[in-house]
Amino acid sequence: MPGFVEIVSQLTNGVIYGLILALVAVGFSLVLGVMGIINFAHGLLFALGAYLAYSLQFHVGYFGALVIAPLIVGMIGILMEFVFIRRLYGRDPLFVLVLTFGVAMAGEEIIQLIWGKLARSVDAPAFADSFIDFGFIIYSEYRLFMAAAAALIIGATWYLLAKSPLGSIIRAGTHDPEMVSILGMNLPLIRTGVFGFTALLGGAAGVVAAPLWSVRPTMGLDALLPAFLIVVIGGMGSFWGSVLGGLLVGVANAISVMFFPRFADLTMYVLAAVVLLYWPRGLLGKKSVLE
Amino acid sequence: MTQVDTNTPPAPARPMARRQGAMAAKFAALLAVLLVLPFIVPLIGMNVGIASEIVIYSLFAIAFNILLGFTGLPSFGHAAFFGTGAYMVAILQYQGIENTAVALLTAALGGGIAAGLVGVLVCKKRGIYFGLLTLAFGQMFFIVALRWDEVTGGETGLTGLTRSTIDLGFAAFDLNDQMTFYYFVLLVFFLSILVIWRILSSPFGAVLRGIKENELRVQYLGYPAYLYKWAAITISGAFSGLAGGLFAYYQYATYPEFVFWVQSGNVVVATLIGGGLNSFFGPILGAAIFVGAEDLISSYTEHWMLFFGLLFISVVIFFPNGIPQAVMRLTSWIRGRTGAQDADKASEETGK
Amino acid sequence: MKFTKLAAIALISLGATATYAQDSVKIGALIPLSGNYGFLGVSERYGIDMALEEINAGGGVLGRQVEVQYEDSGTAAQATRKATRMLQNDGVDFFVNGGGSSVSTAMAEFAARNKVIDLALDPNSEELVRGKANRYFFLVPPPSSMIANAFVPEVAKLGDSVFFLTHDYSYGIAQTTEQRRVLEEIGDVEEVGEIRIPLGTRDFSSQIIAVRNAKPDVLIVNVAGIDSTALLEQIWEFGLYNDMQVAIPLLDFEDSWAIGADKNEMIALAGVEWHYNISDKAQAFKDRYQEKYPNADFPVPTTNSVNAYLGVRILLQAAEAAGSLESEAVVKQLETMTLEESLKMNPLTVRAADHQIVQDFVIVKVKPEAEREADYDLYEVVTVAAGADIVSPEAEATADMSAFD
Amino acid sequence: MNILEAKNLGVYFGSFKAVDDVSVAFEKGRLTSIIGPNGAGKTTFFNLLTGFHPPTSGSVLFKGQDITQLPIHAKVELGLTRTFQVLNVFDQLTVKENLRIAVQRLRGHPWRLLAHEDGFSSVEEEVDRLLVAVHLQDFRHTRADEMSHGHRRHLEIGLSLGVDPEVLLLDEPMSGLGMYETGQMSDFIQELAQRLTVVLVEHHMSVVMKISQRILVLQNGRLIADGVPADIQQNAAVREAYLGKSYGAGDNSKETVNA
Repeated sequence: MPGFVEIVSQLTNGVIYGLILALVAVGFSLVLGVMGIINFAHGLLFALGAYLAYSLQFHVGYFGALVIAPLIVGMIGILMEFVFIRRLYGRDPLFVLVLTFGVAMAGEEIIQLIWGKLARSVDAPAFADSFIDFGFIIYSEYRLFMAAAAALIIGATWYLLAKSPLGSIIRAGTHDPEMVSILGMNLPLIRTGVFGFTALLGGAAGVVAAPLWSVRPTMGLDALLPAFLIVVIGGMGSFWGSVLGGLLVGVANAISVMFFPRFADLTMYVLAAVVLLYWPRGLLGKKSVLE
Repeated sequence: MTQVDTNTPPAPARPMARRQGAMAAKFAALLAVLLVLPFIVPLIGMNVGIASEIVIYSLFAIAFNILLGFTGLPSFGHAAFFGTGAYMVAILQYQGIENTAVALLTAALGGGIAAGLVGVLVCKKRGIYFGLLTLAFGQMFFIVALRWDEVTGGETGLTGLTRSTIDLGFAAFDLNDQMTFYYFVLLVFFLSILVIWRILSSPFGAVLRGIKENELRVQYLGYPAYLYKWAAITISGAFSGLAGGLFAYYQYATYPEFVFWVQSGNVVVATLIGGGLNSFFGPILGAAIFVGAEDLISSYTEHWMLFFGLLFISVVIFFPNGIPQAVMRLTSWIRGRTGAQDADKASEETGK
Repeated sequence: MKFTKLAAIALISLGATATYAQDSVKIGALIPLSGNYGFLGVSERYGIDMALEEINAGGGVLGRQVEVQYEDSGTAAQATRKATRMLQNDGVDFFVNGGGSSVSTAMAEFAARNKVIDLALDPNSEELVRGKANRYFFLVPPPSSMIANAFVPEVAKLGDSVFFLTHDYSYGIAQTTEQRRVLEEIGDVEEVGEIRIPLGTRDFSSQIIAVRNAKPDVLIVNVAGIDSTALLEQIWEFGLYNDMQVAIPLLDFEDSWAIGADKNEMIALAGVEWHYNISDKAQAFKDRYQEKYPNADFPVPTTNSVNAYLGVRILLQAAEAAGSLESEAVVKQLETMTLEESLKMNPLTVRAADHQIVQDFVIVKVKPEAEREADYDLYEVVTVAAGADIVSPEAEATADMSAFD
Repeated sequence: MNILEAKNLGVYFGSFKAVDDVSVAFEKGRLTSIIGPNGAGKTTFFNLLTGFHPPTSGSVLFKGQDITQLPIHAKVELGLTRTFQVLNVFDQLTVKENLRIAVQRLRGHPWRLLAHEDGFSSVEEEVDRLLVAVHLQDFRHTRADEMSHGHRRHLEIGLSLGVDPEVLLLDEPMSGLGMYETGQMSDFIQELAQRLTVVLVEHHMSVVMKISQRILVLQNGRLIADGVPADIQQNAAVREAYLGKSYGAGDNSKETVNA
């Protein structure tokens, strides 16, 4: 049996791991909730963030990358919406899915053409590239930094959603896309903006995750499935649902590593199944137009 | 396979016999094409075996389309049922049961049961939510396939399957022969889609179409909609399982990747690019393009994923109703041009 | 009319390809070019191209030039589908395949079913020379038993207790099982724990915390493929190597290069299948590689390049000696082959009993930064275990290697 | 005899009481209308009666049986069905196909998976009969979304009739109809009321006053009046509720509280 210290450190680590998962899922969830789009390319945007961080780190350092890379990914998102997705509004949402599926496939190949097939390594920023010895536990500095960064980005996103005029429109859109147009807003512009913003979030998640998980062409696909499940667990279209879902998956993973390490990969699914049996719409999901 | 044009005036009364006759003609045409398919594929540099794969994948896509195209339920977890069927065949064979008919029936049964179990949990949902749930549950099957080594062979799957010889007394058919195998697959495929077509044009099928259109209305007509959805999922799963069983024979093996969610995504994409949302036969075209293009493109370039991705993007953007629409546009464009030339000639003549 | 004309043209052109295929010897190479293992395919391609260049410069095989058809192995199902086409439509004579145990197992079955020779260049799976071995299939790399026999005696010198991180699939489990066997033979090293890691794990922080709490002297990492890069990054991130010695029984240079030179300091001991410092011929091979591929992702040949090179060399040498491209003749010849140009200390041999290609195994440790001659010069050789000494006893070979119908 | 009865029915959205403790019984064979100003809770009350929303409190009885917790289809099987304020038909299907789905549950065999849908003569006959009943015999093969609004309203009622209901709840059947169509619909509803128990939510006051046998008035979720049209027209509370509004103006605006 694991001792008290291990249990505490594992749970803490689970929460920190959960934060980065949540960061990946939030953008995915937002674009699903607001626009009804299952964005298969969200993983690609995540990977692009990480690769841009890899390339930019040599020129502007980690922090420069943390600022610039998400902006570039956001612009790529805007371009994606403007060139492709825009043409598909009003049609069956499945077409957007096929489209983003195609974008994800082509994008993975483009990443290989630009950066090669080999995994790349992004160094943690100098002040957080080591580990701290707390006496009872030694922990990675970068993870602490990452937890703070993830929490900050999530918090800022929430602030934007809750307090800004744009946020109120987005929230209205989450419940009723028609409301937005009734309010007389420029719907195409808002959609472009929302998609770009979620792309930016995906890119930011990629930068933050890059020093952890090694940067490789398929990392997008790897990140996508947890995002799916977290959204299912948290409830579709619910911002805090995704955050909660991410944290739960992180903690559940930590617990399963302590007690049944072989089945750590199953925890996500078991969690999703249990949640769905008792909360059919996910933990914080509300009845929505998406059903 | 035609796309309904909303601008046409109300359709004239169509006697039922004529409509069924038209359908019979389509089935006959399909059969004719598929009978010669193995002679066509080598002409474009592909292996005869690919014809079998196309037909098996078509069965999978049509089975899947019972849900997507005819009940309006986007399942993202169909690989689970396909894979269950494949594993049924393999597991039976590892247990010493080699009879092809028994194995395939078990595959269908397994796919149906798997789908029935998932169906219980998802049959009250619809839309994207239905999709995400089936994805989550389907992926659990993948984990089982990957991890239950003793039964599923783990990540290397169950390999070294054999195809039997079907002895009908007057003639024996060795399924190891690629051509024989193809026609065997075609037989199973054709019988299956006939059955599926019958089911979809039954009163039950009418309720499914009603659910696709307006589930609430169906409930207010006194139908327990979830029960019909559950039945549709189960039937779809059974035929997917059958397709999976055939695929296990085709591959002489099963691998966990059959159950992987990407496989579920593939069938959605194949169905949609084939125009499956509005068409019974569309998924066949989608499957043919999906399987054929991958093999063909990847034999020319190692960057096949790039072109494959671009293919999806352009189909969705330019031909929202799938490849059939593209073909129709092309033919009408050609007709329009030749027609215009005729008109020009005519005006020239009158000008003289 | 039109159709018959078209068919006639098609038939003629098919015939033309067939004659063309007669002109050269064709190797079908199914190697990963996309997806998770795409980078391995790059290495393998370098090795195959180098082997062909040499052989063709020396007049080819049976007086014919040798060409190679590369295709992305993809998944197991895709690999066998493509192999069928390559065999039946494209006139491929022999196959080599990259990719992990899944693709290799499928290709082994394919080889047996179609009676065509296939050499697996990449997997280290024990099963491929045991239950799944067959007459037409050859395994180039050493499997887990050979690795364990070479590596564990060196691990035993590092400390008194070990902890296993085991990838939870056939390869990882076989690695740990074999290493445990050798540990027991040695006797005085205690195993203090094992964590099985599911395939596809990207975050190992929980496992690392658990390992740290177990306080072993040595951590043995039996995690392969894409997961291993992430694991190495995180062992570094958590500074786990300060508390214990990190030993990696099988390390791909691709992985250690990917994480960056400085992070390699965490590796106390690693098993590699090849290193350019083990012989003059190995050095010469490295120089040739660097000359040929100045812009390669990997500045020195990797194990995967070398295995691909050796596999193609021994295969074609056997065909030349057999005087035929017929599978039966070449299999018989291969079973007695010795390749002197092994790029290692000892010649490469093929064991008829299970079609294991017997080759030396190299144990390395990290070179102090001051002694490095180049940025890629990360390791110094600890020892080279002779293939004949570490290969499992021939008596244990259980597979039926006779042809079957 | 009371065929449908609401007992202390209420539904709260947070602190807002959309329907507040309404008890009312509907007699068999009578055409009852529910009126009230916007936001009075008429449609919400309808939704509670037909099981579209679960009530927060109270119960619904059908022929004396508590049906509050029954799923929608079970209520329909008992003989209770409804139409919707927003048109609710199968848009992509033809009129005949629409009606056939409605009819075949009772007269066909919806679980005979391998029988062709065209093969049930009893279904075909009933569809023919319904086509006449809803005055759509000329549109048999027309797709629903190609018809006029009025015709689609007829079709929706036809769908409801196909399940042989004893009680039919019509939610604003006049909304979106022109003057001529309104007249037709009004006649049609009177036709129906001779055979069925009809409950009507309607804004079109002149029609309501003309065809109803009984009128209920809701305001702020509470029942404020109940009586024959003549009484209601004189009722002071109703007049106050409708203050500033002239009767029979054909107000088509939507309620703000709805499904």
